[in-house]
Amino acid sequence: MIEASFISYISLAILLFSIGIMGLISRKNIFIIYMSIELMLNAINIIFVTLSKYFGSMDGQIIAMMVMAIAASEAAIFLSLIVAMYRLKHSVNIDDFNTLKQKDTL
Amino acid sequence: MNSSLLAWIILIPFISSFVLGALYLYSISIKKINDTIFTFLAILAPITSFLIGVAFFLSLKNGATDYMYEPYTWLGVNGYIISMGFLGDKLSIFMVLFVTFIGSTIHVYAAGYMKGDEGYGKFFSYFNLFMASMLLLVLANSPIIMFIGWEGVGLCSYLLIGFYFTEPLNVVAGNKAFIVNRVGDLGFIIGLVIMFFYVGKLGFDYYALEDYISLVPTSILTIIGIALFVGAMGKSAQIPLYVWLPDAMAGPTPVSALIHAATMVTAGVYMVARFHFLYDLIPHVGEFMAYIGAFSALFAAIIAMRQTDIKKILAYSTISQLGYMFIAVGLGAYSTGLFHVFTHAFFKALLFMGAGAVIIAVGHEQNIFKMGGLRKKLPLVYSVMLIATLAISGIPPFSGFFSKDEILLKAYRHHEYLIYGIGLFTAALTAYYMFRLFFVTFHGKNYKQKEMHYLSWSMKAPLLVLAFGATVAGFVGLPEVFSQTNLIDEWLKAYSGGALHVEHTTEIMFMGISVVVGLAGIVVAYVKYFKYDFNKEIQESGIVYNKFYIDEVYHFIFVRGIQKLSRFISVDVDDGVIDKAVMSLCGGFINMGRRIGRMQCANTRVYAFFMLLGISSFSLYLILKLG
Amino acid sequence: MDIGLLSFIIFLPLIVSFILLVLPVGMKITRNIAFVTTIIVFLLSLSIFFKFQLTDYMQFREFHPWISSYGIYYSLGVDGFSMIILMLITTLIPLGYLFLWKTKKSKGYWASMLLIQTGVTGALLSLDLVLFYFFWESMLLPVFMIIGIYGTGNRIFSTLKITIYTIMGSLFMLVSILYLGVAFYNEFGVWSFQLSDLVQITTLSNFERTLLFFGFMIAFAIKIPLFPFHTWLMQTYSNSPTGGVFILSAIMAKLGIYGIVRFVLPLFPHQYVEFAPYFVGLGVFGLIYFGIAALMQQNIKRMFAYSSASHLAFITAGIFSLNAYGMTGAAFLIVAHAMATGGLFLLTGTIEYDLGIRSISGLGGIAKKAPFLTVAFALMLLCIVGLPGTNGFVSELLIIFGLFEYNHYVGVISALTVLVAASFMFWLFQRAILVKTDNDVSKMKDLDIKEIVGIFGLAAVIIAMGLYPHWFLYKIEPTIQHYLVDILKVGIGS
Amino acid sequence: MRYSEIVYLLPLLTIALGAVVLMVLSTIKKLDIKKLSWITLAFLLIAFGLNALNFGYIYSVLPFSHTLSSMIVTDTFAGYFSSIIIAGGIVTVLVGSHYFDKSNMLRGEVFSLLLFSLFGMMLLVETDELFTSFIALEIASISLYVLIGFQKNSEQRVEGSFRYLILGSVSSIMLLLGTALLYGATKSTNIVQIAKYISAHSSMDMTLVITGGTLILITFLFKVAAFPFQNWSMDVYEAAPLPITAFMASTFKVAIFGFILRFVLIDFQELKNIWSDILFYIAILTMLYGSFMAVFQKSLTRMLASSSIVHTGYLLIAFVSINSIGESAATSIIFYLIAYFLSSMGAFGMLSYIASDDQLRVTYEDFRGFAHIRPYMAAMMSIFMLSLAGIPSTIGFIGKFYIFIGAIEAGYTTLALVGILATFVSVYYYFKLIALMYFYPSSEMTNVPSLKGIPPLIIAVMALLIVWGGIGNTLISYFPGIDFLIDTAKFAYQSLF
Repeated sequence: MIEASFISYISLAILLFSIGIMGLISRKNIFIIYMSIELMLNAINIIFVTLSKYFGSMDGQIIAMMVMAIAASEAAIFLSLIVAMYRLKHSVNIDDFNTLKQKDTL
Repeated sequence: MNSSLLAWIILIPFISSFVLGALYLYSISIKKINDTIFTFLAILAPITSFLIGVAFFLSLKNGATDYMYEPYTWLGVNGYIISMGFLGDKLSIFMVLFVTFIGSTIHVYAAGYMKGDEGYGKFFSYFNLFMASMLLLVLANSPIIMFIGWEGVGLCSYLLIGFYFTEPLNVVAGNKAFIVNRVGDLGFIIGLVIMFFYVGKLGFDYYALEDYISLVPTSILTIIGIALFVGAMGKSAQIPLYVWLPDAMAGPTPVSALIHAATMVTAGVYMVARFHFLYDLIPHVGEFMAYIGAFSALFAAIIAMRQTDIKKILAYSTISQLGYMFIAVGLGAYSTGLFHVFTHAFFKALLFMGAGAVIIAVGHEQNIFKMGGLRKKLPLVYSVMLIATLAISGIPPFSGFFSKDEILLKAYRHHEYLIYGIGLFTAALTAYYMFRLFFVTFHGKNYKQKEMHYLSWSMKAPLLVLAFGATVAGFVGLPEVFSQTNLIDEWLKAYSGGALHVEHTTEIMFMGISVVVGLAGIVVAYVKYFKYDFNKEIQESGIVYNKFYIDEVYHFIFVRGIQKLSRFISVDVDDGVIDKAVMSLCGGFINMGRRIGRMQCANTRVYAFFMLLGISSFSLYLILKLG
Repeated sequence: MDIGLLSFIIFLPLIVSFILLVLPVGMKITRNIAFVTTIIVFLLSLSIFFKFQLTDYMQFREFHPWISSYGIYYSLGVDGFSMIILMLITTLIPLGYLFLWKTKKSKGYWASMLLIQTGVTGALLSLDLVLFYFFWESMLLPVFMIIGIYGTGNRIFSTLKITIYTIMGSLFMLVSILYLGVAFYNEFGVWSFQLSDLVQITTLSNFERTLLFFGFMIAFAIKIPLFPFHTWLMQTYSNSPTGGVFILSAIMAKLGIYGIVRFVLPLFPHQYVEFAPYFVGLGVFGLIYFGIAALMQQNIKRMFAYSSASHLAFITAGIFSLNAYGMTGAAFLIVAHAMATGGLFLLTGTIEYDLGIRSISGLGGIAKKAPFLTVAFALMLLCIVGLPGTNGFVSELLIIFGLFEYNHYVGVISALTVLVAASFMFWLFQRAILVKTDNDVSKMKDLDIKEIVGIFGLAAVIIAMGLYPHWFLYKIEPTIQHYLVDILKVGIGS
Repeated sequence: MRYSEIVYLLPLLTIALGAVVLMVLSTIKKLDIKKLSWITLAFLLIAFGLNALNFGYIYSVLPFSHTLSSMIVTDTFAGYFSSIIIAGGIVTVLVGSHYFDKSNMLRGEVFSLLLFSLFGMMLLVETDELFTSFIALEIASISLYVLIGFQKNSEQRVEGSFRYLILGSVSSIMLLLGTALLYGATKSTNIVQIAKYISAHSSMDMTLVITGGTLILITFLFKVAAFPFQNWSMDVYEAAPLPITAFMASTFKVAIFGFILRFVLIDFQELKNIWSDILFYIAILTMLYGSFMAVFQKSLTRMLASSSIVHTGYLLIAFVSINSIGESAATSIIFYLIAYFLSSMGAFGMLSYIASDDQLRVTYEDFRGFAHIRPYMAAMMSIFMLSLAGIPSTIGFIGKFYIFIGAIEAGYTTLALVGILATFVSVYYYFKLIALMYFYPSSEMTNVPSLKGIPPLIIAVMALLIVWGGIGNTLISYFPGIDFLIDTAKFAYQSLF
């Protein structure tokens, strides 16, 4: 029983992680990209929590809590940067931001 | 006698040259020095050398053995040693004597000829350097030391031809002389190297070479012989390397007299005689040499017939006479060849000095068709020129007759009838063109009257001395029919190539033929040119006048060819291929960078995609690795 | 820690140079002090020459640990071969100063010249390969500066080109050095980059040795330069200032040859013998190829560049001839050519200084204005041409001997050297110096007394070496024999 | 519990305290940038001094192992890296103070963020627990994101910061994922525990462990900008304020290497062969990519950014060689890190100093004839370039020497050859700058700060260190030279076990 649910949880994590990665490279909206990253972090959180449950120790759960905290601090940076970017370009399309493009290419 | 004096024969002119050169530089850049000092220093050197030479001569005559002086080891590599050494044997002292003697007279002559010239001191510096080099060439005891002198004379020849170096033509002529000589030297060096390789390690002086040369296989000896002869061709202006000599007449006339007639050009003959032990073993090479000599003699004589420049005629006649010498040495009659060297030195120096006097007198005009009727104005020059012309034409009792006749006789006796025939025919041509020169210069009619320049005594006195020499020099080598003792053959016994006994009647008959042939040439010249009318302007032209276009052909093949090749290498190959390849490799790298630079497109999603690719490749790698 | 004579010779210029750079002194004082320094170094090296003993051992050894974790030592020494080159360098550099005296360059120029001296003498005297590499690359920097700052024409491009070209070569050498060090470590368990240690390596396969051999050779081939690595040379020479080109041609190119003899030969005797035919061929080919190319050059320096390349190819052929004649001749030609070509570049520099940069067709008639210069020029030129009586002849003759002994045909072809140099050199002399042309050369001044003393002193040495070569050669004889008997025989034996 | 163990934690705590103190102080308007920088410097110097107390011998302590559950280890290795990191902070503050002062956009929080970032880095090299390392990495990174994008009205800065943020987060996630997998496999996130597990179960299937390790390796490769994770670095280096770029390029790289060395050397002693093949190609591609990028750049910042990719490639050579020659390869990495730290810090620092007045994009062309206005600065810049190019008589040469000899010793001659090739290309772009500075007569540069004050002094000291490190101690035997650096690097390595 525990085996089956373990596989399911891990599968869920893999699914979420994959969605995150796909979102990262296929979406243009800055917010969605940010959410994809959060999704990936949470997928790993699920792994940690599942493992913690599976091993019967609290380590993984604690780690998950702390990852959330870190995700929160990242979110702060993300959101403030998004605000700054919108102010500059009035756009949330990631492809609009390419001032650092390499010059003198062939 | 102390053998170290041998070195002084060379050192005295060398030091003199050095001092003169330094003084000259001092004189032109700091403070003018009187010409008298130059004259004194200059003439002292050859005379001193001559006197030392005489002392050696007397000592050798009294039965002293050969003098050998080796002051120091010149080079010692790998245990084999080449010494700086000087050899005073009969041959070298013989050469020393006539080189220094003729040299001294020409020094005196030059003191008059070059008077007032801007480069007076320089001239004598070069001249004495030439003397030193020539004496080194002669006195060296090994081929390598000889080569030092050999090249030294070439250098002096270059310097003196280009003496008036501001004129392009002179320098070009000098360059040509040097380069063509270098072609010869190439042969010489190759011969030398091969010789060193095969026998030199046993000792590289002439004695050792003579002892061991027979150890070398004949095929190698043939190569050595030919290679050395190529050197001789260059220096002694034989076909095909003769082209420099006529141009060399660009130098001052004393130079032509001393270097390009009397001494340096005979170095080739001397060298062959020096290596007689080698050439004795390879008679076929000798024969080749003789043929080259014969053809050179003929060819040069033909060209000389139509030339108008007095010095060029003499230059071609020099080539022609050198051809005779090579006939002799080629056939093993070294002493005969050297005899001709000896007599030729006198009459040819005389001819050149006479020509020089004429040129000076008429104000630096060299075209004989612009002279004419100089007999009355220059009686002394006229008479010495007559003597010299007769001598070269082979009219007895003048010196040229004896030596030339002996050469022809030797050729006949070696059953080289073709050579004999060519020699005889050339003798006729020689008489013809020399008298053509003589008649046109001194006789003729309707010539223009010219302002005459004064000839100083220092120019005239040497003419007399040499005229005397040109008259009597032949008597040192009287043929058997007249005298039991041929002084030259006696002195150079080792080089006489074995006595060739000839019946007296035959000998006289041959002499008669020679004389008749020579006279025939003179008669033709007389008829054509004795009363030459200077009013009718004839322009010499045609293939002979243009020297068979040999110069042009050489120029086209070698000079143009190499220039084209040079451009091809430096422009097409170096810049066009190699450098371009290198640079386009670099440029290609940079362009490649520019192309790859497009990856830096500042698109976050693309960057993420690359990351993903990286992660995927890692995954793939792990799958492969872990199975 | 005691400081030996060799260290003093190497580092005195460096120290003086730094002091001069830091102190606020003017150009003139810098120049004078620099000159005095080179004279001191010259005297020191003279004392080495006289104290030098007739053996094949390394003498005046200095040996201190430097980077001990990798067994890198500060290791110096002199044998016959490096001694004559040391003499050459320390003699030529003060001479160069005499000629560069009047050029109004800034003090950086003189300081750089001192740095170059440190670099070249250091590379010459190092017996540790890493130390050698250290100096070998370091000496490039001051040259880079001198050419780049004081050069003419497209100098920046050519400076970058020479730098990149030579560094490329030396990096390959670096890899080879490291590889050898590792091989030594694997075999003996200790690190060392001493030449005397590295020659003992036995574990390397033939293939590895061949690759390493070429790793070294490419560095030296670029420096010398050998065909086809020569294209940097022409541009660099024509764009360099006199001092730079003087150093490059007279000294640095010779170090390439030196490197082959010092390092490649003992390290890879088998490969040295195995590939000798190719290098002899390359040398003789280069001799003729560069010689012909020199003929039609319009720029004097470019012509001398080709001429140098031609001679250096010949020297290369000499050192690969595998016998005493060729090697002695090569050693001697290094000296002869350095002197002559150095002298020629200095004289050309004076012409350039007075008249500005001109092509050959823009010159002419200099002889009348400057007789001393002309005589000096002629003497140097005769040495290049290899006229007997100069040291050029002795060395060329020996190399021809050596090559003939190596292979008869090659020997015969190499004799063409007597023809090749003569043709372009005399033609140049005719057009640039002698013949009067319409060009205005009125600004041409003759050499001053310093220059006369310097150049004629050099000429005197050239002639003395030509007339009495043995006195100069006998000291390197044991070294050459050592190379032949102890090292090369190993290679031939296989 | 022994309270004396606090000594080992003091440097870290000082930095953390400094960060907090400065955050508070930055709210006080009276304190201008200059004063704040002095305060920062005081904290940094104290930390450096405290760190130096333990210098010179081998030690390895788990301070307060109970309280901290052994997640922090202070050993010679950590001390060594910490001192480089703190030194990086000091140099950044000193060199950058002029820049910060001139650019009115930056405020006092910069120093606080800088110290937080330093704290993260120090923690990163001192931790032997993977999740702590994730936290440390995030602390360091997040501070850097902010530092880069601090000037929020500059499009370039914000864009660079954002890109770094996205990609950096993804890479941190990989670290976290790797940690999760290792945790899943070994039931522990402690490096030592994992190592114990691996050596105990060496015969069993290690797929999960290896996969986890690989993910951590990917994070490392991203942070050091190895191919194909390199794209961000050029943009971010260009976008960031120059002192911050210098800080990132040198100090952060040191910290990351410190972390991965500890991780790989302790955990993957037996398994590291797994990666050698792919790392081999990654090293080659990294060097090639960096070279290709660097040759055509016109902007010096971008050139230095791409050349830092090349230098990463060199370091990866040594990293690959760790397989067979652990100690000397690790030593060579540490030594090269110091060499690169000095050179790149110097070069970027010099750039930032020069650009501080007008804030213009610094290109090659801007340096035309620079040596004639500022000869000493040009000389120092040349020394940095020479050291980066690895020319003998600079420390860069010795560093390359160790790396290449290590590669050959480990049997990776090909890598050494590619490294040589990259070096050879690098000569072109480094020497181009020297050529431009010296070989052109005049300069159109305006507003170049003159050579006075602290920043040039510090840069000069670094230039001297570079030369000293390249020449070594042949003449003065008591003075620490190359051998000293090598020996301490060896101590650091040995303290790991």
